[in-house]
Amino acid sequence: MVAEILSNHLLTALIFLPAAGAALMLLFPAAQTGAAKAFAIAVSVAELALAVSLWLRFDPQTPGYQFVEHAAWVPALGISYSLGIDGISLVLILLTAVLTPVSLLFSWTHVAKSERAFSISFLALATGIIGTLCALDLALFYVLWEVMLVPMYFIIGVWGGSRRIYAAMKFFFFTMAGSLLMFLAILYVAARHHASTGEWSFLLSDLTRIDFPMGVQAVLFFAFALAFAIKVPVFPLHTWLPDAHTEAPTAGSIMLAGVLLKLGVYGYLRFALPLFPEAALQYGPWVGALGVIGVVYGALVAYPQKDMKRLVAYSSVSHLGLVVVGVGAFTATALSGAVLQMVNHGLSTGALFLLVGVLYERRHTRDISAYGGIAGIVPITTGLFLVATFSSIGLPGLNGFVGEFLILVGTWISPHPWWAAVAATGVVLSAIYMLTMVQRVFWNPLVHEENKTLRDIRPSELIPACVLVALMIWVGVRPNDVLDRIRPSVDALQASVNAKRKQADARTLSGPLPHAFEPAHAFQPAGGPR
Amino acid sequence: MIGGIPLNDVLLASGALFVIGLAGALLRKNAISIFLSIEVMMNAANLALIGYGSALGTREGQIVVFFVIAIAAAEASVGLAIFVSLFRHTETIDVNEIHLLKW
Amino acid sequence: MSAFPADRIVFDVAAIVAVLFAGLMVVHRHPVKSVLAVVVAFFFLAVSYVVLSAPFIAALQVIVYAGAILVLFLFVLMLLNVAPESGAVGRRPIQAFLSGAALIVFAALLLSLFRRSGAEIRGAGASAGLGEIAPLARLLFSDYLLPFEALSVLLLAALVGAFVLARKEET
Amino acid sequence: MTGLVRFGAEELAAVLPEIVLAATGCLLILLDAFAPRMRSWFATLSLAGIAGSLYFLLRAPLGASFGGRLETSPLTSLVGVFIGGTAMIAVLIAKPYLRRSGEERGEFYALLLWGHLGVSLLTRGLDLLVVFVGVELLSLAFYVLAGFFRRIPASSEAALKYFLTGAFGSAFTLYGIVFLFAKSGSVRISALSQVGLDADPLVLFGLLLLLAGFGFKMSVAPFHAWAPDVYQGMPTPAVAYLSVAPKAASVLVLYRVCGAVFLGGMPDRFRAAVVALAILSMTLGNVVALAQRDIKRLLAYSGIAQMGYVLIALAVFGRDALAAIVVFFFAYLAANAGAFAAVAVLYRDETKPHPIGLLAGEGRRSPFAAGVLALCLFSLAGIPATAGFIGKFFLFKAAVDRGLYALAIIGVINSLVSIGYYLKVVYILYMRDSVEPDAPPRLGLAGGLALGLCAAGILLLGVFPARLWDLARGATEAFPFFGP
Amino acid sequence: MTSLSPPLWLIPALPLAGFLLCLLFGKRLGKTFVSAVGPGSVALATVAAFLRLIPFFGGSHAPVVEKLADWITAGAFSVDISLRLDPLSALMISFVTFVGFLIHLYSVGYMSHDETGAGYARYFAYLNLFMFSMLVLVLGNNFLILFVGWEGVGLCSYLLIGYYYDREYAASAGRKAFVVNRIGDFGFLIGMFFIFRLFGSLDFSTVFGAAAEDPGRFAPYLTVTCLCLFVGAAGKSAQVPLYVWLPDAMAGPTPVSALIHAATMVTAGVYMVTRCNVLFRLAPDAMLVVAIVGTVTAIFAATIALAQNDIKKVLAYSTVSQLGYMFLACGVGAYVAGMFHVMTHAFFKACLFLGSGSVIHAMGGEQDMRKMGGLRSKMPVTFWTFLIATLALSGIPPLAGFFSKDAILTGAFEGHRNVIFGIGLLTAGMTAFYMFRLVSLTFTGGFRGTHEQEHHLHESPRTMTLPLIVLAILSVVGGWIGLPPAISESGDRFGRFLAPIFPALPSVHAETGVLAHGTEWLLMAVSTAVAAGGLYLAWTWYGKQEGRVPARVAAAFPGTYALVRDKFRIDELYDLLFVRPFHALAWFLWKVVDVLVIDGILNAVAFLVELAGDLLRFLQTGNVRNYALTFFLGVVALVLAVIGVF
Repeated sequence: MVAEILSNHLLTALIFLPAAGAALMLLFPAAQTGAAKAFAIAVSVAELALAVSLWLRFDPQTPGYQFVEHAAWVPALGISYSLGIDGISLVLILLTAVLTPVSLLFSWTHVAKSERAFSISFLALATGIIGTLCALDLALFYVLWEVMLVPMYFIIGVWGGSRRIYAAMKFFFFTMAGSLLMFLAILYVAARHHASTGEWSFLLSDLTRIDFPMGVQAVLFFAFALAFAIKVPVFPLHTWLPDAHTEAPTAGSIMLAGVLLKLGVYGYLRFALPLFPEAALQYGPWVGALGVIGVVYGALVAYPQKDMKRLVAYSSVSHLGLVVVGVGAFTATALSGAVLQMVNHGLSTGALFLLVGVLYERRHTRDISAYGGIAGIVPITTGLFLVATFSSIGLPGLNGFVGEFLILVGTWISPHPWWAAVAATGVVLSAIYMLTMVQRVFWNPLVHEENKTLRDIRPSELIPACVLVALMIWVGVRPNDVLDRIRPSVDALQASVNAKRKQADARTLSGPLPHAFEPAHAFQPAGGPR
Repeated sequence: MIGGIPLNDVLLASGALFVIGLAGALLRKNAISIFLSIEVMMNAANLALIGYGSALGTREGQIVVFFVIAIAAAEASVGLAIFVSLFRHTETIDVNEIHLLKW
Repeated sequence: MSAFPADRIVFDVAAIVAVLFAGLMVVHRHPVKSVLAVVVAFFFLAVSYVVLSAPFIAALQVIVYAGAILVLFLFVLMLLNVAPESGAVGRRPIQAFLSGAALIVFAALLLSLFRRSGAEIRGAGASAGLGEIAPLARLLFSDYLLPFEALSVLLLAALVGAFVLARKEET
Repeated sequence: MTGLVRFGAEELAAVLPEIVLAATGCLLILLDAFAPRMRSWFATLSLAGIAGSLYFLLRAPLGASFGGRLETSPLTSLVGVFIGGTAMIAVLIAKPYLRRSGEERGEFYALLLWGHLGVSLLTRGLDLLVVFVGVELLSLAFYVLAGFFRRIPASSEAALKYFLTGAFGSAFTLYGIVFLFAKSGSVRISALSQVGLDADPLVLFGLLLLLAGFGFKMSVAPFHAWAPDVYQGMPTPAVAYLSVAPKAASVLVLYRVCGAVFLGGMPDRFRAAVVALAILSMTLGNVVALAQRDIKRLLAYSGIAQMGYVLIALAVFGRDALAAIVVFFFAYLAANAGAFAAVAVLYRDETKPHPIGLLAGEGRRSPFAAGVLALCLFSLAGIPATAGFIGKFFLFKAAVDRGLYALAIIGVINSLVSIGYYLKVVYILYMRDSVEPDAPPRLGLAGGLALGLCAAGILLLGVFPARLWDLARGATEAFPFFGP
Repeated sequence: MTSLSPPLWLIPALPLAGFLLCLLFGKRLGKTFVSAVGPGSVALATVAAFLRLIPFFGGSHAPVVEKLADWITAGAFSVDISLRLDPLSALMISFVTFVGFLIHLYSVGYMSHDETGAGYARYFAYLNLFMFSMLVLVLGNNFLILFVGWEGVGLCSYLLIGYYYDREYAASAGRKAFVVNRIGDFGFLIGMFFIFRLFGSLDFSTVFGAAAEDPGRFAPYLTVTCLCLFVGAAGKSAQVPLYVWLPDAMAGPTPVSALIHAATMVTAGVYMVTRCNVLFRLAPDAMLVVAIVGTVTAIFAATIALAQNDIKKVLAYSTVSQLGYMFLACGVGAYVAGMFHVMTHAFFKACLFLGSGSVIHAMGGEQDMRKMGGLRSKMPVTFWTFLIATLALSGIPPLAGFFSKDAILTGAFEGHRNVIFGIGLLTAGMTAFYMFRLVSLTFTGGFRGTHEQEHHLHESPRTMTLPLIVLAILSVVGGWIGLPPAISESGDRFGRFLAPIFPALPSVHAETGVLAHGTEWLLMAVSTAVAAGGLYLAWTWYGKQEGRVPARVAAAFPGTYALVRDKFRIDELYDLLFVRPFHALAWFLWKVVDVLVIDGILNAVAFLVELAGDLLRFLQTGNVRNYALTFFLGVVALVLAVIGVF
């Protein structure tokens, strides 16, 4: 039975294991918080185990969807419960599965009230996220996409900081605002499919077959892109992020920055691109341009921040801007880089939030000026923080560099090389703001008395941090372990889109740079020799 | 023509009554008068029903009127009871004075 | 027959009086007097019913309406000895203005509607037999049995309701 | 057609549900008068009555009886189940509520049942007279229920306002019926299906008056004004019923009449009017709800807004839309009735108003009720995986399918606004610290049952909507009237 | 490959292991452990390196590539982890490992005063990590691996400059170093992008091979490519305008300055340019730029050095100046000379820094030369080694510096870059001058410091003096492997050794004719004379007359003097031009764009909706007549809308 599920319904198991755990925890007596927390962590670890087995059983060679499941949900409307993953979803799923136990473990000592509900929210969140990553039916996708909001809303609003309610509401509103338009767009697409074929269906594979006139496509693309852009978030729709990150509890910030933001990009890749390729082609440059703006803008705004989490939050804006640039460039290299960079950002920013959390739990302030010179007091925290910092500013040997470099070089060989040129300034800017923070927090003379007695990192904090650092090094040294799994999906994506693009080649491959710049084999749309 | 009576006359009368009742309902202040005006409106309807019924040569008009009158009676009893029970609290049935529930 | 038959005279007079008294009800400040005005109005409506060959309804009108209902009104008025209204319109100018305007528009609409309707319906001459009671009764207890029974429930509900609301407060 | 109708076995079978209701009502009155000690059983008895009437409704032979005045069809059965469910929930809410406020009397249940009878006539009547009597029965019963707590001024005032506006509204309804009668020469709805009527100003006028009258019952702006005040003053269980069942019945009636008249589909100007009402209702309801301090008023305005969504489906005017309405109302039942049930549980003192602030911290103090309330609010807000989302989903799908894009967009913008106040309540529940000193009353079986049922309904319908949709869609296939 | 010649990866791997050991266990296992592991690992690396090099030196100098693994493969882009041993990298690792080892050794003594084991372990961990990165840098077989090392050494320099993290200026200096380097790296990145877009690969042999094969195809775009690369080089090797970080970098411990900021890391730029000589040679304009920047840097830094009083600052600016010299060499096409100077400079500049370190050690941390003097007697070893190194730097034959510097000047002269040659010559004189000023002020005359300082003066321990001696010896003999043809036709073993990395380029017409010996002799004589002149002047002014003349000069031109003493106030200028505007922009974007505009608009919308609600709710007057009216109005409106007026 179980074996059968694990073999044929692995994704279902993956999605509903946390939900089941959460449901079970409702039965726990509210008093026994310890048991509840332990149980939650156990569940999340089991989830991680499942995810790892998924990773191992995933076949990097096949480009299509794997572990596909299909069941009718609302047959009358062709809404189906259909799941499947490709490399892109795979890596994000694994990331989620890693970050969930990390968050829970970190929160072991750091949740003041109603720990049980806290753990439940996180498991529910995991279900939502992973479900979103597996859904191949637009209706199902939308449902899960929205479901995620609720636990996150509670996580921010109940366990957050002083302005938590404002932040929670802002978070909910922004995301809702985007997705509601997308909701209508989905309905429209389905209705179109119904009109043309007489069949109701919300399956991605069916809906991609429709050809929309350019005008319609533009509108629909806008509706989708808006929803995803808000989630990413792309400038100028980013202002919910700093508040949400700052006010959310540490674990919440980890999940938020680690995974939720990625879903914007993921949605763009998985749905917006295949559904509306021409529009994506026509407005892709705008997307990329916004990404570029995001890179510089986020970095600049991050610099003067006084609040550590806020600074990291703006750095996220910058990093995800870079990811968006990669998506906009749409060369195989840049796309792979973008996907990889999502993982990297999840790890490094997650670690940063975690370590900021470590300090916050001791001093109950995130104000940079409240620290300084504590490197000697909390050496381990400092060391880990340094690693995370350098991963985040893209030091070779750590994960950040690989993604960053791939995106930039991939963009450089795209029609828009100058994006890369501008975006590369992020290399300098990130160093400026991150190292300034590091200096003002860890270096410099130790002025505040209360910092002299800071307790260094606890095991329950150290373990998750070390896990993240280990992953950073792993991805930094052996990025191909990840890239190999991404590659076929990226190629397939490109192929599918390029196939639908009218005279795509002419447009993708002639750039502003002189022709002689084009290296012979970068001409291949799927990119590069195997 | 109903007998010798042009339908128009009937309808005009009905319309006049309805509008008058409406005016009363909108302009009077004490609940009873308002309700009274509403009764007038219903009678306007009755008149029109009778008129149409006769004009179309069907009894349904009268039947409906029969029901309306009965309902009106029922409404009256309940309504007046409501006024009374409210009066116990407010000592008035001037609707301008009755705005505990608002906004 | 002549252009101006007797029953038309009767109807018009009755209708006009009814309308006049109804208007009196609206303008009259003193509730009791306005009830009385309505009594008169309803009585004359009954008269017009008669000429519209609906004697049964006429009877109901007098007995139930002019009789029972309005008397009930009077009772309640006495019970609560409601004071005459003072300056009904004056203190609510907006209400008054909007009402007035809307009323005029509405009246105009009704007028125009009735004109065409009155013109287009050519009554079937067989209005004579409509007055008899027996067929009415038969209809009530056959075709209209369902609403009739529903009506009984409604009356029961009204009865209980009135009782619930009006009974003395006990424990 | 005037062939005299005999009251035969099939008539009996058809009307048995109503008879059961009426009889149960009478029984309750008698018991209350002569066996007051049995009062604690009244709720159970009423439930039995409703259940019985449902049973007979589902057993009743399909087709029109009483000379085509009473319909028994899959649709009426489905709607019957819906309103029956509403009534049961209301009774369940009423039980502890009345007990607490020392008003546990037979009359309450009796009137509830009779009002329910009226609604059932609304849903089944194929004859404007029956419909009118049904409306009046409903109204009378609820006038009284509004004023049921005579000790409480607010209650009496609610009664007064409901009564005056209600009577006013039914005068218009009646006048509308007159015009329809004038053209068709009969009060049967089917008689309206004559060529040419859909263009006739007189008929349109009548229809509009009906639209106003039933719009009033649905509390659609601008005929909504009574709702907030009445909901606030009325005993909560009654509100739970009034705010759900009659609205559905009214839409159904409107659908019937419009369906009968508009053989060639809804004329554009009429549709435009309905659309205007929808937009006005959504916008006004949502925007004003943002400013509400009293939970019952807030729910009233939310209801106004929700009826705006329903009107979207009326504007779409088709079988899918009708089915969508049915599904929507099942969702609405679970969410709205559930919300009122939670309100009835969470507020201690009926004599006082129900400020939202009082809910602060309940999330931790009475987790179950608060949880259900939150769930209901999310459902009303249309968050996926709840019934509310499903309801909206079908509505908007119908609109988009019909090409009413602007309306749909306004709709979603509105539901974005609505999130503002729904979430406000949620965060007060969970993210504020408690202000009320004494703990909430213990949750009884009945209350718990009501809450549990609603929550279960929300989640079940939210996750497995297929069955209900198929039922609704199938039922509408048999819908008597429709153009081509 | 015999067991005696280890695989290339072992050479960087050993310091890496040392790094991990020190980092993880150093604190717990204490100083002795660290002192063993830190220098030990480097010593082993050195051994490994030489085991590998000796056969290489002997045998054919054919490049060896050892691929370890694929690293990144994505789309069109693919690069692997592979190391390369060819004359250039061989040269580099030879002196990097060796000098590195000496400095590790020196550090054992120098850092001994560090009371906490933690700091000590940290120091050696970083130092080992640096060795690792540096070796990866020079061994890398493609631009990306090179870049890995490139960034790695940047990181280590950041960490080591900020070693005294609780001193704000040290922390800031570290940050400054990293950021400025990053600006260079930005250029480097773009350069790599160009290269990838041009050649579709980042692999050295592929790129250079393709370029050498078909220069015509790529030439037009190589200028910009090379300029971008050079920006990187300028950042790393502290060239104008990016040199500003190096002087501040002296905030780190002195051995660090010796190793990173004199001997090895800062020369990475030169190494990279030389590595890319094929591309540069195909882009003459770029080379001209390199030459000019180098020259300007050389003279500019030398000028500043004239007026510094901090012993390490003088050396720092001297380093900048010498680096300029090396780029000058590259710019005029004398890559061999450039590399030659890189090596010799590594010897004597390391020696100088270590010497100064020994001085500072003795002076208890004092770095101001005006408070020193007469140390010659107190610390003879330091003095003599220092003197030798100074002479070497000044280019006095037959010491190492003479040959390398002379080779550079010759190259400039051969390339008909006369202006550059002239400036180079002048710089040589100035170098001699400020170096001897340094020596005079520090070691001759009477002691000018406080009493307890004088009491505390002592020669440094063996671990410190030993490296000094070794380096001094190297500063003497180091130059003899690259004798100019004039002295011995076959003397330029160095040049011949490096020759393979300068493939002939068809398109580039080699018009650098060989000079007649006479001219060469002349050049040597001139440069020697200039150096000697500088020496003499400094000696007389500062050694004999205790600096009265310069004082008068300074008094005569106070403005100019202040300007020079304040390093031409370049930092202040940058602060004005870049730092402040950056702050302002950031604040503007945050406070105005983010908070005011974006959030402002959104909150405004939200507020307006709420406000509408707050106003509209008052329509609900509570007066039932109004309700009736609204109902009625609604009806009228409906009717008018649908039926209209007729």
